[in-house]
Amino acid sequence: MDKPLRVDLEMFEGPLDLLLFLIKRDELNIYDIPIAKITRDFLVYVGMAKELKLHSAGDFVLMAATLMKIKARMLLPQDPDGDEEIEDPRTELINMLLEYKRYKEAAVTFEELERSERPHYYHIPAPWTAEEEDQTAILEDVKLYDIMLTFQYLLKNYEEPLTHHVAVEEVTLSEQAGYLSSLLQTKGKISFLNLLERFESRLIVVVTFLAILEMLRSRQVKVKQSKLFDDLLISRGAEFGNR
Amino acid sequence: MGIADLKQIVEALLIASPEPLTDARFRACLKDEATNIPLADIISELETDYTKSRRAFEIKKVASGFQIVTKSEFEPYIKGLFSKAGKLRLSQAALETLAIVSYRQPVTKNDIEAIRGVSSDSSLRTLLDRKLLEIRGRDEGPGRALLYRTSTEFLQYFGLNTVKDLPKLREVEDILSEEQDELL
Amino acid sequence: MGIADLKQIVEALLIASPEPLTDARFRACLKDEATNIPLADIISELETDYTKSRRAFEIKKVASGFQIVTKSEFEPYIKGLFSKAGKLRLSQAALETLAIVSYRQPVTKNDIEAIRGVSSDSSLRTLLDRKLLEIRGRDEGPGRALLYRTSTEFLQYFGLNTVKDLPKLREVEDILSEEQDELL
Repeated sequence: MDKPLRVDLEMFEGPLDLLLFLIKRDELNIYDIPIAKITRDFLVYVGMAKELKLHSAGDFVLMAATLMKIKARMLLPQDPDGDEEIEDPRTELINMLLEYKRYKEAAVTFEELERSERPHYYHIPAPWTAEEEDQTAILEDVKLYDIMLTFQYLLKNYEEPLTHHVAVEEVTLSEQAGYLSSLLQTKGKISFLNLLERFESRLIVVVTFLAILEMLRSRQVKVKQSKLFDDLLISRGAEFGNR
Repeated sequence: MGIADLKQIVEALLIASPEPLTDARFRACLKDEATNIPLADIISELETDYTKSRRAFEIKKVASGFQIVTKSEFEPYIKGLFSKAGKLRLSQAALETLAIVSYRQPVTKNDIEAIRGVSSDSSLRTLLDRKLLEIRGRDEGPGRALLYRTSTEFLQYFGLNTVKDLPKLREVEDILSEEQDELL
Repeated sequence: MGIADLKQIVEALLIASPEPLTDARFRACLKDEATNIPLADIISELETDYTKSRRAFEIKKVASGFQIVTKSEFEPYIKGLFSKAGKLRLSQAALETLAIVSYRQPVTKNDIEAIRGVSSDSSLRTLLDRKLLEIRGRDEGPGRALLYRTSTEFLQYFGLNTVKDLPKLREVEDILSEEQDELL
């Protein structure tokens, strides 16, 4: 390390912010980032994060992995024939950095606007009480978020009596496997996300997911996913129906 | 500090205060520039100004302090601000009822009251009047109670296509349970 | 109806309205006594009055309407009305999130996190709590994720008339050429 690290990781909004800092500090060319060096410096900071109780630490670790992957790809020999232009492994990262920088700059503008608006206080009118409004507190204006919060709040207070009426749900792996089989029998394919919407409790979701894994192992089902974190498409496997 | 300056300060406080201005609060805002003039005296000076310049508002003394209100003669116009076409303004009771119907529909009055723990007739009426709810069919159960659900207007207001587009409880929890991210 | 009367009505509406008074809302309040005089003209008459009579407040054009705000010089006193030394400022994370939503709206949480490269639950929650953002519908894509957009309160908070008033986002090319200049 060429420069003392007297900077706290908590200063950074995330891994991209840290990378922008390192680039600026070392006056690096953003189009030609020395990936080995920046990965090394980055890792030092992430090492510090382990001691810090930083709740975005996971995002820093993920970026560290990305940097190491890019570094490895840069070491691969180029196509010897040279008939196909190989994309610089850093391109995606550069684009991310530049895009983030645009909004980081915009955030500064917002901060300035906030500061200039600070001394002004809006007039807050006394609550309007029209004759037909007998109700107590009139909410200024209702957003969907208020509806969510209210329902969540009501549900929290209501949970106690509810458990008295409803017996504890007992759901077993084989029940859920049977349920999946019957669905696949009629439908052929099931979307995992749609499937989840049928279940009210986390427990059932977890058990169902385990059932899918189990059926996948015994090749009763196949699962396809187009990209990471995308919906799972469940269909019949080679051993479907043979238990 | 002269009364002219104090008048301006009191006016600013009246305009910005979310609740009626009390003598104690007024003094707390003044800090170093303390004065012996009672708030009521400054208020009465301001009132004279407002009458002279034919302002549309006046200062009202309520139990807890002073606040600026519009003169009653303008009420017919002000009503228009709060008419149905405007923003959604609901009481806490109506909001609770609306929240239950949104997430549990179709639902009977009994179901709603079981969750809220209080009678919900008047909030149901308000919500029906404002066309946020509608009655659709009857319960299959023995009482054949009326079933309530949200209206198309409700969906439009929140920019939703169908009831299914409401934030799911799972999503609600995601948003509400930040901070609990695991630490490294 | 003369402009003197209209001035009074507009003033009453400004004082009573919990949100910026728009031309449309003003006309809805007038009902039978329609007028052709634009709201902006009446407002500017009122502004002259307020300046002349040294009122502690002024009229601000914000969120496509008009609203009464206190003059900035009274901030030191008004601060005392609120427990936490004046208004709470937004964190850097919240400002970044807000910047992304305002330029990209409607936008999903994933879109925001993809740009910031960091989980944004907690800033989203802050912004929803402060009503600067609102949830509006769902994405058409496979995940049907919730969509976020800025609210009227957002415009008020930053003193903007419309989202179009936002300064243009800098182009990537501009950022790049600046970077190159710095290296030389």
